[in-house]
Order: sequence, then C-alpha cells, then structure tokens
Amino acid sequence: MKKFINNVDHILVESLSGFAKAHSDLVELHLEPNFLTRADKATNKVAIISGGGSGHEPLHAGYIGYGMLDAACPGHVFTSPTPDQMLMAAEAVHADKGVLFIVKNYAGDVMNFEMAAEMLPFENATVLTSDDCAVVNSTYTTGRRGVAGTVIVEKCIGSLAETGAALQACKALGDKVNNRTASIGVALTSCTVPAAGRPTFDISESEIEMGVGIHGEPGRRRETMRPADEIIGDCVEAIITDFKSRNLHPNHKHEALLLVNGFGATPLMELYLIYNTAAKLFNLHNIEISHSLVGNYTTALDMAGASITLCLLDDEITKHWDSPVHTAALRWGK
Amino acid sequence: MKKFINNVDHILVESLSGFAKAHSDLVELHLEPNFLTRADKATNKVAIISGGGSGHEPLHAGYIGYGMLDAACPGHVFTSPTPDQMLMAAEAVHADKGVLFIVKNYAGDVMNFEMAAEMLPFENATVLTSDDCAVVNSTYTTGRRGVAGTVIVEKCIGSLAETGAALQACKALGDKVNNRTASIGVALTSCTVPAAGRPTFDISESEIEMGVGIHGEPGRRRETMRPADEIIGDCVEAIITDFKSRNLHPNHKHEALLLVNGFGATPLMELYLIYNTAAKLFNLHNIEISHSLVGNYTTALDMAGASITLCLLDDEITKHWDSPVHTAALRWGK
Amino acid sequence: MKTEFIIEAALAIQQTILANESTLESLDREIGDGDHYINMKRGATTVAEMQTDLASLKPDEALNKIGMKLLSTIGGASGPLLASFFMSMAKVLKENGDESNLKIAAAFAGGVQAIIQRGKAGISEKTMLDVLIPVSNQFVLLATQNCNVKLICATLIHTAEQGMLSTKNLIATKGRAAGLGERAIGHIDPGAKSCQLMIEAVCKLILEK
Amino acid sequence: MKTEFIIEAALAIQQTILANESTLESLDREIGDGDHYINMKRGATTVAEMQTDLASLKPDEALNKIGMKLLSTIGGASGPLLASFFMSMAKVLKENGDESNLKIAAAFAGGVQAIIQRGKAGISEKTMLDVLIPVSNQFVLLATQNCNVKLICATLIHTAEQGMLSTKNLIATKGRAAGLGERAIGHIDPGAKSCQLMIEAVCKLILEK
Ligand SMILES: Nc1ncnc2c1ncn2[C@@H]1O[C@H](COP(=O)(O)OP(=O)(O)O)[C@@H](O)[C@H]1O
Ligand SMILES: Nc1ncnc2c1ncn2[C@@H]1O[C@H](COP(=O)(O)OP(=O)(O)O)[C@@H](O)[C@H]1O
Ligand SMILES: [Mg+2]
Ligand SMILES: [Mg+2]
Ligand SMILES: [Mg+2]
Ligand SMILES: [Mg+2]
Repeated sequence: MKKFINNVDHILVESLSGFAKAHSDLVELHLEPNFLTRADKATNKVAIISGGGSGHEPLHAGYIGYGMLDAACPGHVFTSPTPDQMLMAAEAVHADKGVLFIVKNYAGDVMNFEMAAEMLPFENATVLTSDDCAVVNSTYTTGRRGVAGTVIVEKCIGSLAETGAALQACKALGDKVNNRTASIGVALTSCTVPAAGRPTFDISESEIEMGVGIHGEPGRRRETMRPADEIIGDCVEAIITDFKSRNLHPNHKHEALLLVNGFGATPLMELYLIYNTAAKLFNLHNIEISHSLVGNYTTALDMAGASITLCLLDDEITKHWDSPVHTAALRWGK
Repeated sequence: MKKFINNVDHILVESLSGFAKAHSDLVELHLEPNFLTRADKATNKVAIISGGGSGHEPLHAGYIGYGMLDAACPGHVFTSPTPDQMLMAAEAVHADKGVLFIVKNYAGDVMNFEMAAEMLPFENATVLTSDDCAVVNSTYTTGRRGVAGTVIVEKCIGSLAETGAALQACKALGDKVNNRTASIGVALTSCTVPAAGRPTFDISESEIEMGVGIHGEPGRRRETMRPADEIIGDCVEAIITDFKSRNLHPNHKHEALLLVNGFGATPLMELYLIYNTAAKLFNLHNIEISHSLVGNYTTALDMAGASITLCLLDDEITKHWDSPVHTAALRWGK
Repeated sequence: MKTEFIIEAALAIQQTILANESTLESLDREIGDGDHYINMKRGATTVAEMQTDLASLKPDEALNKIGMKLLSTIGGASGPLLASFFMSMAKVLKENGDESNLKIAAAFAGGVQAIIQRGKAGISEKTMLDVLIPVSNQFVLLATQNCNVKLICATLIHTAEQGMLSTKNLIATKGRAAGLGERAIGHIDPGAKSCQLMIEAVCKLILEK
Repeated sequence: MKTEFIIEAALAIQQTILANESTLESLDREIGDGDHYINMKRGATTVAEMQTDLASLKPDEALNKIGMKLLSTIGGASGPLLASFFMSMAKVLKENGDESNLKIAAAFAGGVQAIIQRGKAGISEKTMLDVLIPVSNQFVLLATQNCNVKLICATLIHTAEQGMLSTKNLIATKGRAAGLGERAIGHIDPGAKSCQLMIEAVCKLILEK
C-alpha cells in the first residue's frame, strides 16, 4: 500500500482538517465527536444531515452548503459514524423545523442513525437511499445498498429545504427521488482500506467485478474483462430491468439525469467514454438524457471502476436539481 | 492494462463525444481536425485557445466557457495537437481582437503551436506556461515544463479577456501569473498510455518519483516512500527555493493560491491531507493561503500521485481568479 | 458477577481479538467491507483502557458504561448491536440483580434480545445472532437446570463454535453480505466469529479460575 | 529521384518502424513519455496509405504533400520537425532540381536546416539532429566528391548509426528528456533511433537495387 498518509490512525482528522481549511468559507469542522456544519448556520429551514463511512469523498462533507446539506458526520473509513456524532451535529444545525437524516441503506448506517434519531429531542425523519440495483431478486431491503444516487437525493432535498418546506415534504421528495433512481457499479481493481493495508479483494488483469459496492463488497458476479460498450450495455440493461421490476416504465423521450461516477482511480477520459455509450443506450429505451453529471462524486477510496446512475426526472425533481447549489463538490447558479 | 475502452484508436473521439454531449450547454465538438469551441461564440474579446496532448482531463476542454477558454485543441494521448487543429479553432472563435494561445512548455506543443501561429492570418500571441520547478538548475527553458499552474494562467487570462482587454494585456497577465507560479509533482505509480498498453515506468511498492512530469516523465529522482508530511515538506521546500531563485520573496503574510492537484488515481481524502500539511508549511514561510483548489485538475491518466502548485497573488491576479467562471470543471459566481 | 471480573473479561476479549487479526480481517474482506477487525479492535482497546474508570462502579453500571462507550467508538453494524447488548444486559442486571447464574443468563438473554430488536434479524441470517441466540438459549437452559458454572462455560464454548460454523453454509439475508446470494456460501460470518471468540475467551477465563 | 522511389522508400520506412516497435517504444518510455513509436507509426502508416495520391505527382510535390500530411498527423515534437524536413527538402528540390546526387544532398541538407530552425537545437543535444546533421554533412561531402550512390548509401548507414549511438552518453538539453540531467545518460534518444532506422531503410533500398 502506497498512500499519502502519516499514520493510519490520523488520516481522517488530517484530511478533514485540510478539507475544512480549504473550504473555510463553506464549512466548519468539529472534532470529538467529528462532524462538519455549514460555516453560516441556516435558519428557518429543515436541517439536512447526512453521514456515513469515510472514503467516499466528496460524499458527504463535500455537499455541505447552500442548497444541500447543513451537516455531515464522517465515520472511520468505510465504517458508519456513531450516534453521538449525529446528535451533536443535529444540536448544532437544527433550526426549529426539524431534522432530516439522509442515510445510505447499510445495516450499520441505519442502526447508528436510528439510535441517534431515537435519542434526538427534536422532530426528525430519515430518508434511506437504496439506489444500487446490482443485487437482483433481493426480497430484503437490506440487500439494496445506497450508492451514488445519494448525491441526487441530497441535492433535491437540500433544494426543497432551502424554500422553507416542512420536514415531511422534504422526506417525501427524498423518497420519491430514491424510488426513481437506480445505480450499478463495476470495479476494475480493488480499493485498499488504509488501516487494512492490503486490497480488499483480489482480481486479475482479465477480470471485473460487476455490481461491486462502494466499499469493495462483492457484486453480482466476477466476469471477464470486455470492451467498454459491452460492460456498459450490461449496466444499462440492469438499470432498465430494475425500473421495470419497480413498475417504472419510461415513456417516449422520458427525460432523465445520467450520473457517471468514478470510484476514485478512473480517469475522466474513461468516464466520458462511458457516458457516451450509456447515453446512446438509454436513448434506445425511450430515455432522453437531459441532465448529466460526470466525475468522482461517490468514491471507493482508490478503486478503479465506475458506476452509472439514472434518475427518471419529473418537473419537481428537475426544478430541485437545477436550483442553485454552493458546496465544495457541486456548485452552480451561485 | 484494464481500462474502459473499446479500441485504443477510438478512445479519444468517443471520450470527446461523451464530453460534448454531457456539456452541450457549454461546448461544441468539431472533428477532423479535432477541436472544441464554446457553444455560444463570444464576441468583442480576445479569443483564448489552449490545447495539448490528451490524458490530462479536465485540461483543456474542461475549461472552455465563460471566463476561461474559447476553444481547446486535444492531441492524441500525451501527444501535442497539430497546427491544423489550432488554425481551424482560431478560425472558428476569433472575434477581431486577435487570438491568444496558451501553451504548456514542451518542445512538441511549442513547435506545433508556433507553426499554427505563423500560418494564422490574424493578430496573435502566445503565453508559454512553465511552472514545473521539479527540474533544478536548468539553464534551458525547455527544461521547465508547463503543468497544473496552467489552470491558473487560463483562468486569469480568461477573466481579463472577458472584460474586452487587448491581446497584449492578456498576454502580459498570463506571463505574470506564470512567473509567480511554481509546481512540483510526486508519483506513487506510473500511468499507462492506452496505445502502449503497459505502464510508462516501473516503480516498486517502496518508491516514489519526486518531480515527475504529467506524462510520467522521470523527475528529480527516485526516492523511498516516506510519510506524507516528509514528502510534502520536500515539495514545499522545492517551491520556496524556486521562488527565491527567481527573486520572488514572499513578504509577511503574502497571500497565495494553493492548488493541490491529483494525477488521476489519488483519492480526495489524500489530496486534502496533503493540502493540510502544505498549507501549514507554507505558513512557516510567510505565506498565507487565501485561495485554494483541491482536486483532479491536471491529470496524468491513471497515475497515482499529486502535485502542489503555489501562485503568489497580487490584487490583479486575485481579482481575475475570483471572477465568475462557468466551465465543465471550474465554476463559480455564475 | 463482580466488576473485577468484567474488567478481566474485557482484557481477555481484547487479547483474543488482537490475536485473531488476520482471521477476522479476511472474513470481512471475503463477504463484507474488510473493517470488522479494525472495528472490534477499536472497541476492545477502548474498553480495556477504561479499567480504572470502571473499577469503582457496580457491575451493571460498568456494563452500561461499556455499552455507551462502544456506541460512540465502534460504529459500523457491530457497534450499535454490541452496545445495545451491553446496555440491555446492564438494565436487566440492575432490575433483577446478579446473584445467580440464572439471573446472569437472563441478563445475557436480554442483551441478545436487544440485538435482535435493533438489527431486526433472527437465526440463520448469517450474522452474529447465529452464535448469540443458541448460546443465550443454552445458557438459560443450563442455568435453569442448576448446572455448575464450569459445565456451563464448557458447553457454551462448544455451542458458540457450532453457531459460528453454522454460518458457513448460509446465504446472508442481513448485513453487508446480504447482497451476495450464493457467493456468501462457504464463508463464515465475521461478526459470528468475533462473538464466538469473545464468548470463548470469557468462558475460558472462568474455567481457568 | 523519381516519385516511384519516394513511394518505395515510404513503404520501406513504414516497415522498419513497425519492425522496431518495442525498441522505439521503450526508448521513449525510458527518457520521454512513451509515445514516440505510436507517433512514428501513425505518420508512417498515413504516408504509406497516400501511394495512389502521390503517384501522379512530381517528386518535389510528393515530398511536400508528405510533409504537409505529416504536419497534421504526427503531432508531438517529431511531427513538426519531420514535416518541416520534407517541406523544406521539397522546396529546395523544386528550386534547384534533382538531377544529381549533389542536388539531392543539398535538398536533404535544406530539410535538416529546417529542423534546426524549428527546434532551435544543434549537435550534441541528444535529439534526432545527432543523426541528421552528420548524415547531411557526410552526404554533401560524398556527393561533392562525386562518389557513386552505393558508396554514399553504405557510408550514410554507418554515419547514422554512429550518430544514433552517440546520443547514448549525452545529457539532453532539448526535448522532453531535457529535465533528466544525468539520468538521461545511458539511454539512446528515441528520435535519433527512428531517424537512423529510416535512413538505413532508404539506403538499403538503394543498395539492393
Ligand atoms: N441486522 C443485523 N443483525 C445482527 N447482526 C448483524 C446485522 N447486520 C450486520 N450484523 C453483523 O455485523 C457484522 C459486520 O460488522 P462490521 O464489519 O463491524 O460492520 P459493517 O458491516 O458495517 O462493516 C456482520 O458480520 C454480522 O455478524
Ligand atoms: N528541439 C528539438 N530539436 C530536434 N529534435 C527534437 C527536439 N525536441 C524533441 N526532439 C526529438 O523528438 C523526439 C521525441 O519525439 P516524440 O516522442 O514523437 O514527441 P514528444 O517528445 O512530444 O512526445 C526526441 O527523441 C528528439 O529526438
Ligand atoms: Mg464497515
Ligand atoms: Mg508526446
Ligand atoms: Mg465490515
Ligand atoms: Mg514522446
């Protein structure tokens, strides 16, 4: 393992400190317990808080700021944060309209946020994101993981919250976006958790992991490496099949947001090549890509690979995606 | 080599097509010869054109748009573009105030742009960027390469051009920014040029290449891997020494822009850790980091590694850095 | 049960976790995200460092304090589950007392019940519960039958091992391995393994007395 | 010089470039950016494909067309340099004619002069010029002495090889290797190698006639 670190036990705090320094106009860092809040506390709105294991940067701290999150709680690398972090963050940012937690659907994240929610002395609600359609035929919600689609959920909820909307309205929008979003990822290499010091999984020069999770969890199956168009073709099929199984049938030229997300070690050149193919293939399924996002938005440390996320838009979602946002990792209109 | 590609000969056009589709509000793609222009042609301003070998994305096409470039000419991977590309791009975007080329200082880029400039029927000038201070004691300008500092040069020139400033004023600002900027990079792994199919250089688990170029060219020396603080310490020293040798002596709390640039495969988590250390160390040299940029802005395909760039600000540079910009890779204020 | 014993047990648990680094790490790498050892080590080390703070507390207070500390230390899936275990166990002890094996068994069962409620999982879902539920049932049964503590411990070591091994051929339906389907077969659940190790360590401590 | 010969030479050049893939590739990987083979292959293949377009042209027109095509095909440092070579050579041929070895040598020298002007480099800077300058000088000298074409070719093969080898122990002061300092020593310059190969291929073509 070769990484820019001093000591595996300090990597998180050193990195958070750098982040907070580089974006001191946007965020404030609090340590022990660790959480980050907007530099200027927002008032008269639902407080939007997310969090999860670290190693997915810019998720979530990179999305703190106007039009998105009020606070983020980073856990250790790939380990969900603990309830005290969420409690302190909520205490710091709540503004009398309640607290909405956005949580990726992993047992650890769900339980830690749940315990925080139970202890929280204010009105609160939780949106669980579960956009990963890699795992087929899963009758258990636990099987459906929250991945890059979380960024879209956070953006839209953040936008609605900024208008002063009520807690339940924000939750309803988040659930809707999540229900209209599907993702699937492919790994070319493993990631290496700094504290473990070795790759999470072994994979040969001729293999890919189809449906990999953002922690390097195994996916649908190990496959042989093929040309990009074939791999992306399978990803697009998986998403279309998933939409159908959820009774979402894109109608003629249905507008959609296509997010091509890099896992951390895949060059932009390849991500745009993937985008090119994916956009063409979705077109063949009555889907018109009207909105796009291409880059490293939900990473898995230093994994080479990428995920494709499609969100079926409607007027409400489009409005909240397009609205101004000013965070470290996503910024427009402001 | 495992990459998302279909055919090494098509990777560039497929990727450019994806880029143009994903950012159709910002850019228009022209093929054979390949160049990209702003979707809406700007008028009454100097046309700013950059270009260079591909593989450094988002450089340069990612910087086309309001407040930055009018056009970009992408060459093959790591190979400078050819004069016909620059001629056609200039033809497409010039608006009667002349054309300014921004060229990274490599023999190939310099000569190809030079030939284009000689053939160009309009007034034109060229800014050469040469911020890489990795190579010491080089009495030859050819020894000083243009690297990530190019982004700062493009941003500032682009901002000034937007005000309707004259060609020579734009060139002068570009030269000034270049003269106040120094960069140095470190590679942990090699990159792999798709057409070559194998890593450009061999490097062991315990080595780093100090002063590496953005094409994987060898740098100052091969060193043993050390804690991040030590590596970054050497980088900061190199930059300070370079400033001194150029008679730039930062005065008390001199404001500066710190750019921590990832080469393509280094997680944001590590880049912010590097930022944290670098900002602290520059402070000890009378330099106050007032502006920051952290991310993948000038990459070397899939190389793991990072570079540090420092630009000593003055009121003019600060103004043009802060001004609104709206491109695929850099956006604020608009 | 004495607080002194709780501290001894905490140290024994830390020892067994540290001694099984590569096993725990590779199990979670195979069907999870590779952090289970790091999480358990962080928890075990933190509790071991609480020695002096715990020494003056009553057993139920000590267990509750351990639970609360684990809640803010481990994170992940195992954090809230193990924290709930200790906090609930403490609560039952506080209410019922700890003067008999049966009362301790009941408290243990209360802790396991809290894990079931928090994680909404049951037996055969390929989690730590495949160790904890049988151990808890056996513990209560043996205590009801007035078995002596050494026999109880010897039996529970065996029960825990059986439970841990039983996860090998299961498909996971809870936790991070739930997405794996058939691919999870052949791999022991990391949480089940660490629970088995902890139970073994504490039982051995008693057996060696 | 006949256009037919230019086409034959172009095919011979393509062949030698393709045959030396690994040599050219690794030389540029060692002290450059690894693309020299790809660049040369792209150029050589494009020219080889121009056969039918070239056939009907006069030799100087053919060389000029090749130069212009290379200018928009190769890119990198070698592109404008080699393009300048052919365009300048064509220009001299057009002005002076091509009826003698001396006139062809003069045209060759004109091509090399264009490379010097474009790249602002001279001898011993570890570039293709370490092959081209000695070859050009030798060519002019032998032609002035009225040597026969076979002797000229045999000598130039040798001169090119010497020049190519001479780059091995030089520090580069131009091109991408200029930053390497001492580290460039021990490595042959890729551009010098490809020029030597091209000269050798064309000379052998004449020798075998
Ligand atoms: N719902 C659940 N109920 C009981 N145990 C669970 C549940 N979800 C996960 N676990 C246990 O947690 C273990 C994983 O813990 P750990 O690796 O520390 O957390 P994470 O899965 O968040 O990375 C699993 O091996 C399993 O035994
Ligand atoms: N200024 C120069 N004058 C003459 N030859 C040069 C000059 N700069 C570079 N070269 C030649 O170009 C070769 C490199 O070509 P190539 O790899 O195709 O381009 P690049 O260096 O742009 O990647 C070098 O080996 C050297 O021989
Ligand atoms: Mg985890
Ligand atoms: Mg090159
Ligand atoms: Mg785990
Ligand atoms: Mg080269």
